Amino acid sequence: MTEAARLEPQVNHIHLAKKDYEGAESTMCKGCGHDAITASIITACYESSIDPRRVVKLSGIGCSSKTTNYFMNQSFGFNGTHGRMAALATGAGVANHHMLPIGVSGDGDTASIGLGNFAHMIRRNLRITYIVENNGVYGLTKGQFSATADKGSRAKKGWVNPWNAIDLASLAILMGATFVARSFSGDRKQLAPLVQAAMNHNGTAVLDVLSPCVTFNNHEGSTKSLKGIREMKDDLNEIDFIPEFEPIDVEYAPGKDLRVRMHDGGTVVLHKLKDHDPTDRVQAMSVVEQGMHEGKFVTGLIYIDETQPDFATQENVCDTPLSMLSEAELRPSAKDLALINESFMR
Amino acid sequence: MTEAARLEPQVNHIHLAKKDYEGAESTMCKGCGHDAITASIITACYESSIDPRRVVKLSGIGCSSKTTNYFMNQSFGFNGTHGRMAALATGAGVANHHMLPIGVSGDGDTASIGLGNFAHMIRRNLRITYIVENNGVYGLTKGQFSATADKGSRAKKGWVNPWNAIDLASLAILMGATFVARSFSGDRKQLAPLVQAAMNHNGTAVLDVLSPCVTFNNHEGSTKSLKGIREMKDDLNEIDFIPEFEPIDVEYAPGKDLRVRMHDGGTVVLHKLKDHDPTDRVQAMSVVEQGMHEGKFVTGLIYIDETQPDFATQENVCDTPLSMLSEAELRPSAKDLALINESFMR
Amino acid sequence: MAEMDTPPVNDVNICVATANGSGSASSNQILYKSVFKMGIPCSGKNLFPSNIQGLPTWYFIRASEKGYLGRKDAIDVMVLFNDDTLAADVKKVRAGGLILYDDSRPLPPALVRKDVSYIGVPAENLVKEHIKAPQLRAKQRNMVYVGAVGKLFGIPMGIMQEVLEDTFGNKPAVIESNLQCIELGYKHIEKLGTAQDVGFLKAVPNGNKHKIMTEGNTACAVGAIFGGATVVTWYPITPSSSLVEEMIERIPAFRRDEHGKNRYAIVQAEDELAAVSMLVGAGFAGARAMTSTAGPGLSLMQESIGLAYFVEVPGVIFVIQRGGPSTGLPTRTQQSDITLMHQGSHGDTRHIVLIPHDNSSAFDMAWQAFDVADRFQTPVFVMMDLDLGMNMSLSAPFAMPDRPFDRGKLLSEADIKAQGDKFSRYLDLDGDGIPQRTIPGNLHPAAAYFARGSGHDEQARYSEDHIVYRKLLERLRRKYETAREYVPKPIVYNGASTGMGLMSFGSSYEPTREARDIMATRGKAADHLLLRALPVNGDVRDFLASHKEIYLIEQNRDGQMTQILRDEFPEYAARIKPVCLFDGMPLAAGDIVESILGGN
Amino acid sequence: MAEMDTPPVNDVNICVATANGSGSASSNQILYKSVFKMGIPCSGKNLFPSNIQGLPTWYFIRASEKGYLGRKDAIDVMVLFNDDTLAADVKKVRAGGLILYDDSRPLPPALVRKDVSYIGVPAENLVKEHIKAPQLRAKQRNMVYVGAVGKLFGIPMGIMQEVLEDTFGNKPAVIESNLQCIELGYKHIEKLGTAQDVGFLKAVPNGNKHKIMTEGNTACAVGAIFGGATVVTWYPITPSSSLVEEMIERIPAFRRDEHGKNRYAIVQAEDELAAVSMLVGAGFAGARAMTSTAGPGLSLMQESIGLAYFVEVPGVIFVIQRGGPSTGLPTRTQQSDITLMHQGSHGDTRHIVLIPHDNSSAFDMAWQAFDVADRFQTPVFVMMDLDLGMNMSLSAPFAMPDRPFDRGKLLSEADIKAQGDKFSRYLDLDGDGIPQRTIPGNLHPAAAYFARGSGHDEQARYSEDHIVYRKLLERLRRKYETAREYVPKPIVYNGASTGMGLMSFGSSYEPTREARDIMATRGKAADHLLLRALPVNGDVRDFLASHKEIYLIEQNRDGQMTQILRDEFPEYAARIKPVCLFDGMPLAAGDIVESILGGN
Ligand SMILES: Cc1ncc(C[n+]2csc(CCOP(=O)(O)OP(=O)(O)O)c2C)c(N)n1
Ligand SMILES: Cc1ncc(C[n+]2csc(CCOP(=O)(O)OP(=O)(O)O)c2C)c(N)n1
Ligand code: SF4
Ligand code: SF4
Ligand SMILES: [Mg+2]
Ligand SMILES: [Mg+2]
Repeated sequence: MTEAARLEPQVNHIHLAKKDYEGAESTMCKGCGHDAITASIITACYESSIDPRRVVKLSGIGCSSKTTNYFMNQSFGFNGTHGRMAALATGAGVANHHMLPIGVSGDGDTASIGLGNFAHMIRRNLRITYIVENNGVYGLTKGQFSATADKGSRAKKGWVNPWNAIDLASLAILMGATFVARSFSGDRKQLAPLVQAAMNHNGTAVLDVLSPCVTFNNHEGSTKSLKGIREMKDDLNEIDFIPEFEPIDVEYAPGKDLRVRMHDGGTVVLHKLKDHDPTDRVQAMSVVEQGMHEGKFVTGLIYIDETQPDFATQENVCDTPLSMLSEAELRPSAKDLALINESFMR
Repeated sequence: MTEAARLEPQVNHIHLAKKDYEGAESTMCKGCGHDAITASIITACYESSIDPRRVVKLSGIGCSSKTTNYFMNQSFGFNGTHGRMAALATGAGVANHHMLPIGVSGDGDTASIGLGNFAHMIRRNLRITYIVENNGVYGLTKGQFSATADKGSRAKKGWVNPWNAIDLASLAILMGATFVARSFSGDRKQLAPLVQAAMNHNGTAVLDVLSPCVTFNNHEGSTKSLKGIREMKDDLNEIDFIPEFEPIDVEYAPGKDLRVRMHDGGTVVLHKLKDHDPTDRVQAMSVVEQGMHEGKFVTGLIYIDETQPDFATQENVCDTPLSMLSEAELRPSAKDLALINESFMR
Repeated sequence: MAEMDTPPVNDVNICVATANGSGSASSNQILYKSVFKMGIPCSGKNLFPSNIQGLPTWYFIRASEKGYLGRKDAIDVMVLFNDDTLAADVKKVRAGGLILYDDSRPLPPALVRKDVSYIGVPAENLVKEHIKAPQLRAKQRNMVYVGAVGKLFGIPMGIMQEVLEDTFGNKPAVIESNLQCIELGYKHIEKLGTAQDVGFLKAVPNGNKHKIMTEGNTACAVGAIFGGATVVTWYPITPSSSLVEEMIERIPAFRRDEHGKNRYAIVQAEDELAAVSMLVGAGFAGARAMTSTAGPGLSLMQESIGLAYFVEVPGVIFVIQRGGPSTGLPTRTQQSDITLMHQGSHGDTRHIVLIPHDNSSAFDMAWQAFDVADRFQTPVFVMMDLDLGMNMSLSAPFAMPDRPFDRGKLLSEADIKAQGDKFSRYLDLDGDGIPQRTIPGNLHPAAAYFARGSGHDEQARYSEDHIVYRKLLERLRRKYETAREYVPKPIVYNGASTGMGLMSFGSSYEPTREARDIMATRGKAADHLLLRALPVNGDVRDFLASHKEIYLIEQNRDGQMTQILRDEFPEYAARIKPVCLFDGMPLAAGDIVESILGGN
Repeated sequence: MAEMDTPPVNDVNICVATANGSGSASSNQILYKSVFKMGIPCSGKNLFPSNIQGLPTWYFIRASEKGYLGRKDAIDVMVLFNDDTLAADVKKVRAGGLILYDDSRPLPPALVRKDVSYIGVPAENLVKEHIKAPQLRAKQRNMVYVGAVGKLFGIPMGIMQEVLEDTFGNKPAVIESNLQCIELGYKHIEKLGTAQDVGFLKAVPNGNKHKIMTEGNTACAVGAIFGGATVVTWYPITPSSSLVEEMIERIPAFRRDEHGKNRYAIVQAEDELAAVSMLVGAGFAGARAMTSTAGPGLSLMQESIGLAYFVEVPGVIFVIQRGGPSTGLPTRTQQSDITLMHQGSHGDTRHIVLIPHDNSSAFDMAWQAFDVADRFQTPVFVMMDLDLGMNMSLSAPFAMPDRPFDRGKLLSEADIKAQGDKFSRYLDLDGDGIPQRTIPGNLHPAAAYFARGSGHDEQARYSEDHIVYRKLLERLRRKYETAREYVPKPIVYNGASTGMGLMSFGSSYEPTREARDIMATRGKAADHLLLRALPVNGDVRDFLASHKEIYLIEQNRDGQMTQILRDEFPEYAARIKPVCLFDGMPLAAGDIVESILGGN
């Protein structure tokens, strides 16, 4: 941190300091993974010189969902109902497709109550950076299993989970997601550039981020404890994101490295650690499956497809945001009405 | 048919005639695929000598969901709300795990509004034969696209579907289903034994059955028309089901054929048409994916795992159905209550 | 009765019994529109099953020179074109009435009543004989009764032909073959020389000159387009689907920009939970957003309706009521979701409900709803029902909105600057309970706020403070009180009242109007108040105060509107007697009269 | 006031301010139970944030010899152990009251009030000095105030030790270190020799002899086990989670069969839509099924509640109300989901609601609810709220059910045989609106039926007939009327009334009882009626008839219960005046008195 701090310029490309990306004071438990993710989001937005006023923060209900309040005070935010953020974002996204939506959800929020709406949002390829702060537990309601808790995992209350975990990354790929990544709250080096890339993706970018709940799911017997995750984490690639306004001067090893130009500008540079091509959907599915099989959390950029139109494009929405259209553009004329009336006289 | 009719005995193993498996008169449109599925269910139950009084029929809302009324009049039935059959069945199944639940749903019912509950039912491996009568359209509300409509498919009203179809077979496998098959309403030879096998499976058996809606989705440009399905259908295997009470006298070619003993009795014999091992989960996922890729509907028994405990077993439910327990078994004694009261005095 | 002597003119009630999916929708339409074209006020009500093909359906065409458009109990003419329901249908026609049936096969003797007359038209045989394409026969058989009825009651062949041409515009083959069948029926009657004395239709020159005929859902669809709806979310459900489907058909004509892009988005959601959440998201983001649903969907929307109320997000929700509870009777009409609209969601809520009573007010309230929603920053319901929404009826033409969009206290960047660069999302500056509002895209540094369904203070910050919370709830209630004077006022129809008052709303209006006239002829003159919105306002209190005996006509079992009024006006609670008619049939004046005065 | 002269005995109201997750839950528990153990009636109310760690929380311990268990507005003693809220907390104590604070650091001078006394206890320093393990210090600091309060108010050290031992049973290390901290506080005060004159606690021999202390959710959990609940479905939500979690803990002791198998299933659903659908499925299949939820969950359950009502499936739904609307204040209390319970779902419904007012009635109604549900074949609500459900309070011990299970008209195979092998699922044989019922597993050939949420006739066949439908709805309403005399009756507390009546229900009962006593001392004697169920019954009408001025105490904004009563009793509607106190704080008698009589 200190080293990075010294190197960091005081303001970014749009003359904002890092603190301009901060939000209200966090009310998470000390050490909660969610706070670390917040920090990575702040870093990512700062580094990418995102204008906070162009961002809409969206979330459901849960500890995780509260965190949209803890970054970017200058952005609009909407902390909705449990499990419906995907649909809320769909409405907000189509109403004003010029805004940049960042959604934060929990594993309960997304994989339990919100599963259906999550799947259908992906199907529509809504433009959004959708971050699941995945701790395998219901934090805010004090420690029940969520649907991403691993089979055999032990809850703080002593209960043992009998059900297989839902893997959000493979589900996202199956549902047609065009950007799927997995990371760990504690790995800011991996997470921040993933968030940067996601924000420049023109479609649904799902980030399944393992994020230990230090209060209710950090004990022996839990697979989503800090220790558990560290042991099981398995990186597919190292990732760099180079914003549009910066020269691409990272090291690049042809064959081993991969460059993807993002639809909305900027470039992702991937240094492969495993033999995995993230543009191959079938491979993407199986690398995750394989990982699970071996008891590993595969992380990194798992799948990317920059060619698909996003929801607003598919809906053929006009350039002016729908929310900004004027009466002149919306209300047909008295003559139009006369014609309609006439048609009802026949 | 005539040939089969001649061979058919008048009554089955439990002395019921086929008409004893019939239900109320169908109100489907003439030629609707759903009626053909009903006929296969009747055949399957008759052939397997299922006692109708042991069956609970469950469904959601839609043309498809109405059809539980059109077979087995002597069974209990519950036509619930749109999309919630999976959860309804979970409650009914745990309340009395001795009953045999047959669920019938539509693609709208399961893949749109019911997706989340469907996925979680599978995760719990609830014992049920879950049949989706998949026509890619909302029949009962007159022809809107469902979530299984293929991209580019044209609706009767002229609209073109911009979204990728949700593939229920691969979703089921991903969610951990222990029995996944696909078939076509028009192929009773394939469908009836699949239903028989499903009924003897001790867990969630998902049958995704393509079933043309002759009224709203049977035109040029629809991929789920009778013609479309016939063209795209691609059989993985031929299937025979031999009930417990019958000798296994079908031809069997080692290497090419596969026998699976079902948990609740009876044996499935598969004659492989493709090189596919339905006990291999990863293969099962990819054979479906591959099919989609090639514009085919892969049919047959796609995946089977007879080793997993079902929901009631996993919940350690006692042998007597919960619904049949007596007051003596349920209400603790006055002494128990005194102890509880005492604990509240400290 | 007098009608038995001289057959009445332009007062005929026809019921057509057919099977679903048999093509009768078109033939009934032709018949209905022909009556309209003759200048006779008329309504066309479809009693259809929750099924696609083969189940019984009945269509009621009522021609009423006096302009009564409600259902009439007494059926003058019964067209028997469904073998499955013959026995019951024969009983439905009034004594002295007429039965028209397909005599290709003889009617079972048991179905022959002495007190009605029978006329046969061998539709099946005629069609078999004259229509070549066998696949057309089943559907076109119904056109034969159109011709027969036309001839019997005096609808000129030319008018039916015109209507056919209007309806099938550019499909000459369809027009031709349909026309052929109509003529078959027409000529058959002509040839028979049969007459009847049940009633006649006689053209009224310019009779419907300033009238339009349409369905309420269409009126709402057009109204919503004129109201500036840009984000339309929906999930199909009877009887609401046609509202959005009409929008899908109509909106492209008005909302394509110069690049061929859409100035709207219509999103078919995966379920109603998503539809309403999308609505809330779009409303928050500043779009004029709407959805349309029926009972089961409304139930599923409850949680997010409370969110919108508490976060103060505008949105318009059309509810086309059907027979509840549960799946109930999806193709029958009721007014039984009132409580769930008005007090929907958990916790204390009070929602604004606009209540059209005909097609022209449905259009008006559809566009107005967007203004009300924007002004009050809250979900606004437009309460429809199947009878209003899916049946053909007459009304005044749609009137061009008389005022520009009211986007309420929506601040632009300049607005914030003008007020000293300050903005507090939930501060009640004006004492009317309505705070100021901004939307994403407003780049003023003070514009952004954090919306949440949990407790919050005037600056939209999280708060659990009990005083902040109480004040917030009180302000929300104040907003509702402010809305009281903003929403449409009731209309009072006073006469020489005997102290009796009738109150109606929505689709109950028309039959209540008729019931009042009937009651007057029976010496029981009553005044009539039409409720047009919740919260109630205007003359309601006076009306209650000045009438000792008040009947509130409701199409539900439990008197849902009565409960609301009794609570609002406890001092008059005992005067308000609910007249609850809830069998799912479109309400008939006769039933109202009978409930109040007793059987004749 | 008199108290200033002789300090009152056993009438002390203590408020402890700490931070969430700081271990204060334990210390408050110890303090509360110690007061109980002394034989003094007492309640312990926790005002906690919707958060896991670090936000402010307050705990109210009220000792009341007279047995008033509601919250008291005037705080006698404030324990300041949360730096974040110091400034506000200092203001909360009444004039003449006492502030106990951690004087490890001096109190900012601005926080020193002249009209209260201050006593310091250097908890942080004491803990730092005496507790070796640093990770324990933060949590155990709170135990210091327990000792200090104990010493100041006269709780014997021995009693606190006993409570510690009861609480931490087999964890001697925990007992020891906690005891050490309590002693640190105790001895510090002892050493200081400080006295106070706010009040004292004095043991009452056998004072709480026939009392138990617990939380309402626990009472419901135990009651449900005694009611024979076998299928428990749930989705976690504050403040209802602890109800099912208590069942999870307790049920194995009673419901393992000889093979170690469970005579129950507790299923954590994926959401409330699933939880309630599972409930309906299990109820249909014949199990005694239940779920437990709060406002947002109740909203999501609406559709299937209507299904259960219309299909006539039994099921018990516990609703632990919290501050609405929307997410609202999840950790505050309200009674604001009444309409949504009583008239929940679209269409006409009327649901049975049982309303406990203390722990012992919560136990009773929890088991009774299963009988009521089975008898009426309908969902039954048990209306709780956060104050009742999650706060510690005294009550009579749970009484063993006085009657066997009532499974209602549930037919066995033999029953069907005995009535001539006939069975009609929806036929009202007895005129009480309640039909007979069978469940899967009944092998009689006539037993099976087809349940559906759509229209159906007496034989459970699909029907769209309007008369069949009207009769069905009328029968359902008749069933509700039958329930009127079956559900718990109100209790009337008559006195020397001046014509004024108070009505209360649920957690409003206790503070209303106290308010009535206060009002009597102010010359305004009132009678008091406790509502215990919907539909209302018994003496309610008489009570309304015999009191001219009636105040209905409700913890909601809009007078939801008032609306129901005004509709049920229109002739008395104007008499019923809602007293709406809805700020989310546990209701205090003082607020009621003030609302009715005005501030003194
Ligand atoms: C409809 C509804 N049901 C239940 C709840 C209670 N609830 C609040 S947060 C939560 C789970 C949160 O879990 P997760 O999404 O994993 O977030 P975390 O707290 O673990 O970050 C639940 C069940 C609610 N707020 N709304
Ligand atoms: C909550 C709710 N929303 C909407 C509906 C209306 N509805 C009835 S059936 C149906 C879709 C049926 O489609 P599917 O499940 O594919 O069945 P199909 O008719 O095609 O067999 C819909 C949307 C409803 N009954 N309930
Ligand atoms: S409870 Fe868990 S998820 Fe919630 S803030 Fe604490 S550590 Fe984080
Ligand atoms: S509408 Fe389609 S799905 Fe429904 S019954 Fe007719 S053919 Fe079958
Ligand atoms: Mg979580
Ligand atoms: Mg379908």
